[in-house]
Amino acid sequence: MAEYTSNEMMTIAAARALRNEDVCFVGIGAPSAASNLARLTHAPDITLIYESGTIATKPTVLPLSIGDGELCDTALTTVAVPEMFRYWLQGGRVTVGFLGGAQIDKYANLNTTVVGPYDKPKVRLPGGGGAPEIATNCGEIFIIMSQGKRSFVDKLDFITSLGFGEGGDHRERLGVKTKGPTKLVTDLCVFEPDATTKEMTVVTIHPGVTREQIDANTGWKVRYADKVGETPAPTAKELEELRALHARTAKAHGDQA
Amino acid sequence: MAEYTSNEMMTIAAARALRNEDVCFVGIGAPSAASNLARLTHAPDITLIYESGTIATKPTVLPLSIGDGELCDTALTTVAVPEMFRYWLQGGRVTVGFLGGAQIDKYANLNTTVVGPYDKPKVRLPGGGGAPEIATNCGEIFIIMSQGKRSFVDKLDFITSLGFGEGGDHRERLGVKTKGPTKLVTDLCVFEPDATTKEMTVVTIHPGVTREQIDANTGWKVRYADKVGETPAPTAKELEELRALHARTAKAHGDQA
Amino acid sequence: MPRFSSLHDAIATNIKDGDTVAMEGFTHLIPHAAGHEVIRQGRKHLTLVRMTPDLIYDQLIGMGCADKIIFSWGGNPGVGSLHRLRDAIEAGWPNKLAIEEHSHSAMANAYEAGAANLPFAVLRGYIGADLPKVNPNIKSVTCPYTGEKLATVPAIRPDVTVIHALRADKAGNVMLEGILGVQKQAVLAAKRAIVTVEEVVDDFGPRNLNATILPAWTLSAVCVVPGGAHPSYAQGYYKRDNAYYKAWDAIARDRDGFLAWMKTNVLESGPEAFAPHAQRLAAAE
Amino acid sequence: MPRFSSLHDAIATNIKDGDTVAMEGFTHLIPHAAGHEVIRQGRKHLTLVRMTPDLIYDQLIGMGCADKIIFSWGGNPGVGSLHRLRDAIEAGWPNKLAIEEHSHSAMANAYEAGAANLPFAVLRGYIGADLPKVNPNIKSVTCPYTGEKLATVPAIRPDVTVIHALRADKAGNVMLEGILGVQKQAVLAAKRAIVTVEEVVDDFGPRNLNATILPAWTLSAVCVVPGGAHPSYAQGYYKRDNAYYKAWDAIARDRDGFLAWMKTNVLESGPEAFAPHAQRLAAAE
Repeated sequence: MAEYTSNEMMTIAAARALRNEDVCFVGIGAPSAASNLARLTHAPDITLIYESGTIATKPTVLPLSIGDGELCDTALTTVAVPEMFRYWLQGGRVTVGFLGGAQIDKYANLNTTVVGPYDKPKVRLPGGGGAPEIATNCGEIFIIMSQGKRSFVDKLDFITSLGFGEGGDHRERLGVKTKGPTKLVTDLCVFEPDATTKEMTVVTIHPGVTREQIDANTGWKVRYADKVGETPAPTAKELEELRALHARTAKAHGDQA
Repeated sequence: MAEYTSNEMMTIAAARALRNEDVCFVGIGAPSAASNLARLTHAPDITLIYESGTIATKPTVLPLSIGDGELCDTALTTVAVPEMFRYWLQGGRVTVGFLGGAQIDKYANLNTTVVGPYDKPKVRLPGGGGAPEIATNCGEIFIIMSQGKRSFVDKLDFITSLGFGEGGDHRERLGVKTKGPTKLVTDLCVFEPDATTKEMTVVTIHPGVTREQIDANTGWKVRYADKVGETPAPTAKELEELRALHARTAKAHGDQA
Repeated sequence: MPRFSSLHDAIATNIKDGDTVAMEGFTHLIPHAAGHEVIRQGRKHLTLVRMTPDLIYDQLIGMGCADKIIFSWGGNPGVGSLHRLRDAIEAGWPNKLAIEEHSHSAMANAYEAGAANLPFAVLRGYIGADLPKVNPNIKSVTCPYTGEKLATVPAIRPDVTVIHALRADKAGNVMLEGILGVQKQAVLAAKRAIVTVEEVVDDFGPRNLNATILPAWTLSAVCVVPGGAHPSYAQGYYKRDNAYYKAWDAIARDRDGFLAWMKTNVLESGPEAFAPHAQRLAAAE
Repeated sequence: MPRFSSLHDAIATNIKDGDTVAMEGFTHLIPHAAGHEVIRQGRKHLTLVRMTPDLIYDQLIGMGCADKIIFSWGGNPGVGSLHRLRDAIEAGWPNKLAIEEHSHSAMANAYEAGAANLPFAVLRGYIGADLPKVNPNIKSVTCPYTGEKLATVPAIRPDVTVIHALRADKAGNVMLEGILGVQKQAVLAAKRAIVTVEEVVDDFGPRNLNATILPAWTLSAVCVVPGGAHPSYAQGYYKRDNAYYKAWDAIARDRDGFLAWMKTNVLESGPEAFAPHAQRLAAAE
């Protein structure tokens, strides 16, 4: 089997979660790589939407920003940003929202706003952008994040976007009808929410990773499913497509330097 | 001087009220003829907007409907109907709304909804369409209507769109900041609102028309300005342009029969 | 993904008795062929939603398909009354017709709110007008910032929206151009959507980057019906049949004359009857 | 009607100290040249509104032009932080910066409400999120029909909106294409509007019937500034300068380095410096 990095494993595992018939609202960075990898492998007809308004876009290279010209050039059509948020996201037309974040807790609430107090931040992060409404208006949410004690924390300084709140039926009590985060893919493993408590629970571990590693990189006591499997290793085809995508991207961005 | 009909006099007098710099929201029928005549004579740069979404349209022939292809073909651009009503009309971008109506009262309130009770109408008219919001969101309103006792009535069965309500400062009391009907042009004369009472007041009478004729064709006791002038008769140029417009229109509509 | 079907099957599958149905098209692109198919299939008790009922709803109402109409301007544009609509409201023929009446601005906003998955729309509207006295669905909210009172209307969320568009590509994406009306909003506000088109093209080719396109996955059925908007029109294909609109006045004025016309031209006809009209109008240009 | 002017005069005439200014452009068509001109003219105490502050506001904030920022995502897209924005918020350099923070959806809706002359916007938003706890301008209304509680935000009504567009015709009408962002809404929501364009054409020629066009009479000034969006981009003219965005991270990280860069590249420069960037990027394709 080919060598691969933990980051490649993460992107590939995340890509696999997407289905050919999904309409996916794509966040920039890792979600964008995973979504386009899905499109280039098992989900050629997937509809990718970026918040810049591009619908059914098929970029040849990964965009650096959420609104590179490549996204518009290869889209079925491009709508204004208010329409994107009103008719398409809030309109309930998106089956999967694909998010990353700076910090996450065990109920998959995300923080991309501040570390420290809001009024006197230790680190001012970029903020929510589309995430607060992506989190509640998409059919379900996939999250992709590298694990570490500073990012997988017991308590968030700020809830930028809702996961399962305090767990259990908290989303329902807030009047939210969508599923929330059904999958959290990291560089170590894959989490899914427990059916009742909604705590994010490890369901598969990437090849060669140990529970000790996962525990050491998580700021809460990690819950494991009764039957934890092994994440299938990347196939040659997956690795090939992902690396080619990154190579094309580096070349395109480098060309402009 | 050339012969002309009272209907031609009405259209020409109404056209003259429009200025080259106006943005005019055009109703179908007589308002459309008057607005396009203005464009073809003294106001070549006037912006004509139809509620079908066409902005800065320059039709060669008069449309039969509010959305003939001719309007779109000759427009600067065409927007969707919700945008037309939200950004352009409600957005306060229109200086003049040009309306007709089935019935009018002395405060220039209009009825195009029902004759008789609403729930058991004697005559069911088409309804308000754009008029209720045109009446309050345009900078000012021009009205064009043929006079007659059945259309110029003492009391409306139904107020479809607001003129000056009960007169005086009624518009202000309703929170409306626009001017309302500043001109009512008929086949007999031109009315403008009294500065204080807002009752529509005859300011000029068309050539050859008598006060007796006006009184006989109005369902309320007509008020005349202290100094009533004579409406200037149509010029040869005005008549020529209007007749050519009607001839082109008849030919275009006839061609399709 | 491309859900191409016959017009017969699209209507049979997607429109049921008692449904709330919006057939939209603002003068341009009115889905007349689809309206005829609904009449032929004998749908009953529909709530018909449309800003400008036009001939299409005059026919549906006259044939007894509707229990209620939600509308904002019910005339034959530039000609006069819709006689079947008036007869239903004034005399209850062929059945009593409930009405919910709005202004254009309110209806356009209500479709827009429906597309945005909001339960209501806010507008600066109806001030000093009598409609709020007779339509209990016109209410108000107070702005939480300025204290202003603004009118509200409920969002329109049809069971089915039916529109006519210019063309579809082979994947079933649908393009609109010209006078767009409220069609996009009406489709996105609905549970199900049927689109008739003039033609199917291999792909849309070079086009405006912001072309108005409804992706295939927003649609329940796409049906190829050339001329399907007639006597309305399809920009770039054929013009509005203004003479037909004028002729309708006499046809619809009389109940028996109307029924006879409908028997010949609708009940005993089919969607294929529309193409010759379009060809004639296109040739006349 | 065509209000063509130099960028210098457009900014001098239309933007005053203390104004609320929206410079919009969603990744595409960001009006960087206009931002530089505001800095050169030394405007102070501005309230800057923008969904994605980007380098343009990092520069304005770092040069002390702003008292407050209203925004929804303040980063260097795909690169990292906006260091000048962070320094102002975290350390009050060069002055204390008040913030009003929203989500993208809320900001987009707020511009939309502004364009529609409504005092507030309604959205299904902010549920379970902490922003409403720290932003008192996020409130709610109850739907008069369903009883649902929905989030509200005040409409954005800038004193001035500044955008960059592809081209104007000789009459001063302005066309946009590609990623449209919130520019049309931001212009229509504002009291005054300045547009920089890549070029002026005799007329727009054959075009989509629904092309996004701002009529001349909606604009206060139109200025021809080729390359005026750089390092953002103009679809069909030049690409986004992603390398420049990456390089900005190092330039902005250090206060003195930032000031030195601004002196050379902004204070001692002018709008004509933008065209060569665009030419280089266009040639690289």
